[in-house]
Amino acid sequence: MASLAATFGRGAMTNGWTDVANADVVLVMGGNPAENHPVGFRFVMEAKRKRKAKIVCVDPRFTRTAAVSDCYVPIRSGTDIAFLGGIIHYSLRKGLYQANYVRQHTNASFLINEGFGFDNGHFSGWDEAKNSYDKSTWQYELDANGHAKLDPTLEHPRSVFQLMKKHYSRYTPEKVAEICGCTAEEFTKAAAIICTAAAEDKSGTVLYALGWTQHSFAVQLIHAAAMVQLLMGNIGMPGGGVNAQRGHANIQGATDMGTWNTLPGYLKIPRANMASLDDYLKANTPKALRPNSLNYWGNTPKFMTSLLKGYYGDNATKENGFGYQWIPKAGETENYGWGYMFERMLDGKIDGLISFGMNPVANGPNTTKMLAALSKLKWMIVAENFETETSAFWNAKKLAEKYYPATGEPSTIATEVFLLPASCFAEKDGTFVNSSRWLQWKDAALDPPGDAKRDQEIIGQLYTRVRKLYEKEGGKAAEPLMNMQWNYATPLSPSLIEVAREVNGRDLTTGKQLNGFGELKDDGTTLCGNWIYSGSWTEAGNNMARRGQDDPTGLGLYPNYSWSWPANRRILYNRASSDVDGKPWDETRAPLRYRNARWVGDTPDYKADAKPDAYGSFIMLPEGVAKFFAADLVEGPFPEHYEPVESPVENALHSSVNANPMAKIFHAPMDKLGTSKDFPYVGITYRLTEHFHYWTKNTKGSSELQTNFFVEIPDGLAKEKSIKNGDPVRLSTARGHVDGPALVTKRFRGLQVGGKTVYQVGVPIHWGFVGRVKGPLINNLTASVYDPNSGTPEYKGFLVNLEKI
Amino acid sequence: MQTVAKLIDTSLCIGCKACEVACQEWNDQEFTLGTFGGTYQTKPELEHNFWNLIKFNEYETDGQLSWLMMKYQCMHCQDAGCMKACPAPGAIVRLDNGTVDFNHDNCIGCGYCITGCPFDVPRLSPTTKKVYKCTLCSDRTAVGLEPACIKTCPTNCLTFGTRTDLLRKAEDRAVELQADGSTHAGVYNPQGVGGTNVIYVLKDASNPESYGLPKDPTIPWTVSLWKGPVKLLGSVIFLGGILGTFFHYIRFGPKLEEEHPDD
Amino acid sequence: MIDRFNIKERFIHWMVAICFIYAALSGLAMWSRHLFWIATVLGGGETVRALHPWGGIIFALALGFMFRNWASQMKLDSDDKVWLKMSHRYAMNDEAGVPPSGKYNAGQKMLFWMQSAFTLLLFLSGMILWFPEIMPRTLRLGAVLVHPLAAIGSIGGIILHIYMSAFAVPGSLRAMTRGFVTPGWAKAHHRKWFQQTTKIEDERAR
Amino acid sequence: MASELSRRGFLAGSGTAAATTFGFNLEAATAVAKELKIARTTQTHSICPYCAVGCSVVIHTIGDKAQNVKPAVVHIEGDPESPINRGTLCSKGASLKEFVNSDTRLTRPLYRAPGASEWQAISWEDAFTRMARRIKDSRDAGFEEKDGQGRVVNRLTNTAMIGGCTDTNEVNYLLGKFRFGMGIIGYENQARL
Repeated sequence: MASLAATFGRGAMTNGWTDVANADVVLVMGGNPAENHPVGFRFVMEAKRKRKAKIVCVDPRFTRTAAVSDCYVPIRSGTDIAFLGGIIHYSLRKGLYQANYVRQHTNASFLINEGFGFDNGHFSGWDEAKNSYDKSTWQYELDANGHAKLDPTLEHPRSVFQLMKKHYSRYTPEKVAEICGCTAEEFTKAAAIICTAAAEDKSGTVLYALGWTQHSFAVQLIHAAAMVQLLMGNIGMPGGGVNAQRGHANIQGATDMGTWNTLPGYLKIPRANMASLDDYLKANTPKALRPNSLNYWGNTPKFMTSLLKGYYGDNATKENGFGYQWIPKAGETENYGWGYMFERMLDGKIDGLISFGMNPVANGPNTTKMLAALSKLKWMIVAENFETETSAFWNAKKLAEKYYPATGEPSTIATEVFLLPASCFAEKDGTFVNSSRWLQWKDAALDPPGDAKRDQEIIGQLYTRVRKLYEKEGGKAAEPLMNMQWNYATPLSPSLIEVAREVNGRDLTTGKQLNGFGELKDDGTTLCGNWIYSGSWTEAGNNMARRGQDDPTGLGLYPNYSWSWPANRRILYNRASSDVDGKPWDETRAPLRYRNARWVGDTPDYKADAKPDAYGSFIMLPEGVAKFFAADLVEGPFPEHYEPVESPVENALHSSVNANPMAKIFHAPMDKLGTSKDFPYVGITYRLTEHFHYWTKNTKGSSELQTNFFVEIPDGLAKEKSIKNGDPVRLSTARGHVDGPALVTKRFRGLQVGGKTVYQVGVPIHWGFVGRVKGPLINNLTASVYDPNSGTPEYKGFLVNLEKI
Repeated sequence: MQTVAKLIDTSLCIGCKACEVACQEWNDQEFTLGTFGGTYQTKPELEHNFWNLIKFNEYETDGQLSWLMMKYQCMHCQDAGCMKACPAPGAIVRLDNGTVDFNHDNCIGCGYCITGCPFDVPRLSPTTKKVYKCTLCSDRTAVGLEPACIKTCPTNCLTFGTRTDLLRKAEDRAVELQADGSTHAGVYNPQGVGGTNVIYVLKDASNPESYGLPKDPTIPWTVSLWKGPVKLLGSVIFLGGILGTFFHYIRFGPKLEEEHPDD
Repeated sequence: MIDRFNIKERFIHWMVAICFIYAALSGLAMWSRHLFWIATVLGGGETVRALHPWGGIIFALALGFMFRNWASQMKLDSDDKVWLKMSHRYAMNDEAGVPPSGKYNAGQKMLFWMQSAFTLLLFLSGMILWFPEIMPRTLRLGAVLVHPLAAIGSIGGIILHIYMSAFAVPGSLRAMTRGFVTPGWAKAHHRKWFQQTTKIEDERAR
Repeated sequence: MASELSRRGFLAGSGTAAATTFGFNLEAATAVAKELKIARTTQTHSICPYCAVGCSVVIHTIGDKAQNVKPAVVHIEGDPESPINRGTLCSKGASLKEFVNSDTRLTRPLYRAPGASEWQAISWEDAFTRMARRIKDSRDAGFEEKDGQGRVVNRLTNTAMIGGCTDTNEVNYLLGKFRFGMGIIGYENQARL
């Protein structure tokens, strides 16, 4: 999501499930929606059925999605940037891009500072000693007002457009074939279909998921897709966009509410150098880079102040910086992300872990490391529906010794564990935010079973009790704890309705619910728990529970069904669906029309009454336009093909810089990396349609559909190794191994890469050492190697060996 | 009441197995654990407590790999082999809407329907000793709900409606697929069983076997013979035997000892 | 009085007869919906379905014993062949020229062989039909024809058998119930056997 | 629905296929009167907790909450009013009932003492008391009001929090308040993975 935020301004699916039905071309890559989002995939099938949309599926495996696609191209895991770079090259060389869109709605015309370049694997500014980039050459050339200079003709050699053309000139179809392992013909066939969306009245969508995010260059990869979509003029268009298919019911909402480095609404976590609220706002409120940039993040002071009022209520005053000092601050360069968290845990720097429904032993990379890290904890609190591998980590020796020979006996593990029975979805009310950013309210159908409690009660009890201890005994730094507003009617179990109203925000002078974030103020007179959700629960009531069936645009936007952030906008960047004069690119498919000096249709991603040419169309970016060139990303402003950290071949573009130079690789004793000598095959992990993550191994239905773990093997490799369907095999990496029956298939093809056949072997996730059905945890295999921007581990494309056992 | 039907457009099946589970859930089937069969298919074949199976076939023609997925269940034949074979009155019934349904109060568990079915659908339960198969969710259709499998199908691969409508829709879809390049696309509504209330659209109708469907299914001729001429023959022989001997007695009477004078 | 059937023969015969009647009735119940009322009389469809194969098995086993006991006596001799040619005369109680029979006349012998053959077919096809889930489909498809055809033949034969023994030839039934016949009966219907037995008895008497 | 219900009683066999030997049809009209299992349920709208498509589901519960009756889920199926799923569900969603009703659900707090090799049952009261104590002890021991350079940071780095991806926004908001009240920075969810 870091990538989409950098490119377009918001880190979320641009369009939405229902909108996919408007597509003419569907590129499915880095995802397998037919299996993992079958109901979302219905809109792909609708596009295919009703619009004759062409589906292109690019995947290492011939998946169920591939089975219904019009064009399937197999590629080696982790070569997606090469493929997409090839599409960029193909489109530019053949002139198959939407020229007006590119000129009007992107930074293609922006000029970049002198000295920017790319040479043999590194962008300019590389400091080998520090292993980092000096980004000064990556910046826009600015005029006296601090605005970026442009060349609307796109001819200037330092224009983004020309730099892009140059950068991707190396990505010829032959090069793509050499890197990816497909044939040049397969590539060009796919490229030709994808580029049909360059026509102004055609749109194409990109659907991706963890097949893209789980790489050491994931953010760059998604940026590459965004570039393709900008070239095709597909952003802001119905049936267009770059659509992240998120994998958990409220992963979007949980992220909207903040992770280690963000506060609710994607406000950044304060850093230690930002001593006061003013310092913080100065550092985090961007300045417009063009005179016509709406630069909506310029409103950061309103968002932040209102959030602080939500947190600290009456304790937040203008005088005390609205309680800013109580918010914890990270060091300027510190990272508390997943990989770092477990590294610090392993180092014994963490006493306690509180987990609400998360299972790091199963889903963190290198299970052996996860187990070792958890056993360094003094205490752990786990709230769950079922016993998980994490809550039972201390028993791994007994439950799965063959996979974890080094793990200790329970008697040697001093961690105190509280396993709390929590409620499941049916027993809770509240909101889930789906991938389309729709906030959907649900009601509780029944009470939790036995003594299980609702999560809000567990949190309420813990918070209140810790506070009571401080009241009674005193203790360190009681202020942040005591000043946090917890004044709910029932503080031991806050009503989620009350919380939802607080999240929407209210005017503190009138006491009325806010209608939207446009009403937020930076003087402490408004309160709002998450500015992007403002408008979800207004004086009109709970908009998230709306069930209106009308669809006035006919584009599947359903404006009165539930509520979508931001401002009930269904298609992000929808202003870009028309040209600079407000004429829709496609009259039959306009989400927005400028009529009688107002924009009508979807909620405009623009000032509602502004003239078409008043502002740039990407209001969340200081540029006011979308970015081909994104200097925010750490490894370069343009995506470049790097091999996975564990790769069977040399980088065919620059063998001296094989992998992403900025990839974060951890080096704890169990963090070993393998070479292709010992581990000659490429391993990938994936979900199956029959199961959901590590949960459904507890349910009867899914366990029946797919009871057994298996190792999916190309028939060519199986023949070489004389492995037959069902034979027990072992898949191993430098970190660990998994055992299971072989599933020999034609759907995995040996790929010709650099003159040799590279075989890929796949394992489904879903199993573990507790549950109704059991099997190995596939993260025994994976490495502590992370994307430097997003901090996501490289679960796709690692080196494995395969043996018959 | 019009005959209702189920249309399965295999070109839209993504093998998600939602229909399998929806069937299990609605019919309160016990869930069992499977053994590894070396494919993505849930079970090798239908079971007495598993009435809806997606068959997965990896099929290669001219180096082009297809992964064919197809839902398999009772076809609700217009001329149903199971009904023909069934000896127990009221055990297999045809509802007003054309559904072939089993009434387990009347089923005696003889298993003749298994033999009568050209699609190998009915299955005998080892515990209840009765035969089970898809009911087209007769309890749901009776109150205006779609069958569970159809309601849950995400991709519109499955649709429900009157047989007349769906046949037309199927023909249209086949024409559409032909236009899109699947020259052998067609409708599977085998006439050997009088047509089926489960209608398929196949991308290659010339080769239904590649999906796991019989090419020209009919009620087996032995079953037809058994339930037709053989029955007639039997009736003639039994009635003839009884009447014949009776009239023989009347005409000729018993063989008396005295009719055989001593030598 | 002349002994015709000893107790063992009578026992086996009635085992065969009872099982046959049960199997036939229960079979008829499952053969036609018009006869399903028989199932109701016999305890319901499921009972009939469950017991029919067992009835059939006991019938077949008993018939096996019967076959072992009687097969040697059932060979057709030259008189029998003539008898068969003249059987229409026998049927019309006009037995002039019909050769005398031994213990069994040719009709009885034919019945014996026919019933044995039908029983074998019924047994084999029945076993196939009993396990529809296990047996290969092609076998089952054959069995659904063989079983009813054999049953039709068999029941047809038995109708004749019952008529002959209970109605057409008075005194026969007693042979199978009490075991003996009158000399007159024996002489009238099985003269060769009568002559043999009287000769043996004469010899014994001497 | 009432009229349709009554009509069910008259559904009958047409019997066209039964041209029997005797030339008439004995495939008698047979009533099929299977009770619709969701005929008397309470319906609640909810959202599937699995992937992020956001399918709406209808949860059918039975039981009127009389003093000895706890409502139980008898069926879950797709909500036709949702423009996203229009009543459809995938295989996981279609078996949600099995998730809610699973006999392996946790129903009471469990505690694992340091070094122990078994779980032991513990009361909520006991669990809350002990957990609050652990949290406070760790906080008192590890809270940094200032960093090495003397800058106010007010943070707690020896305690970490994870999760929330299947919790509602509101619970996540409360977790955020909890987190910042404690001063916790290390806070991650599934989006990272």
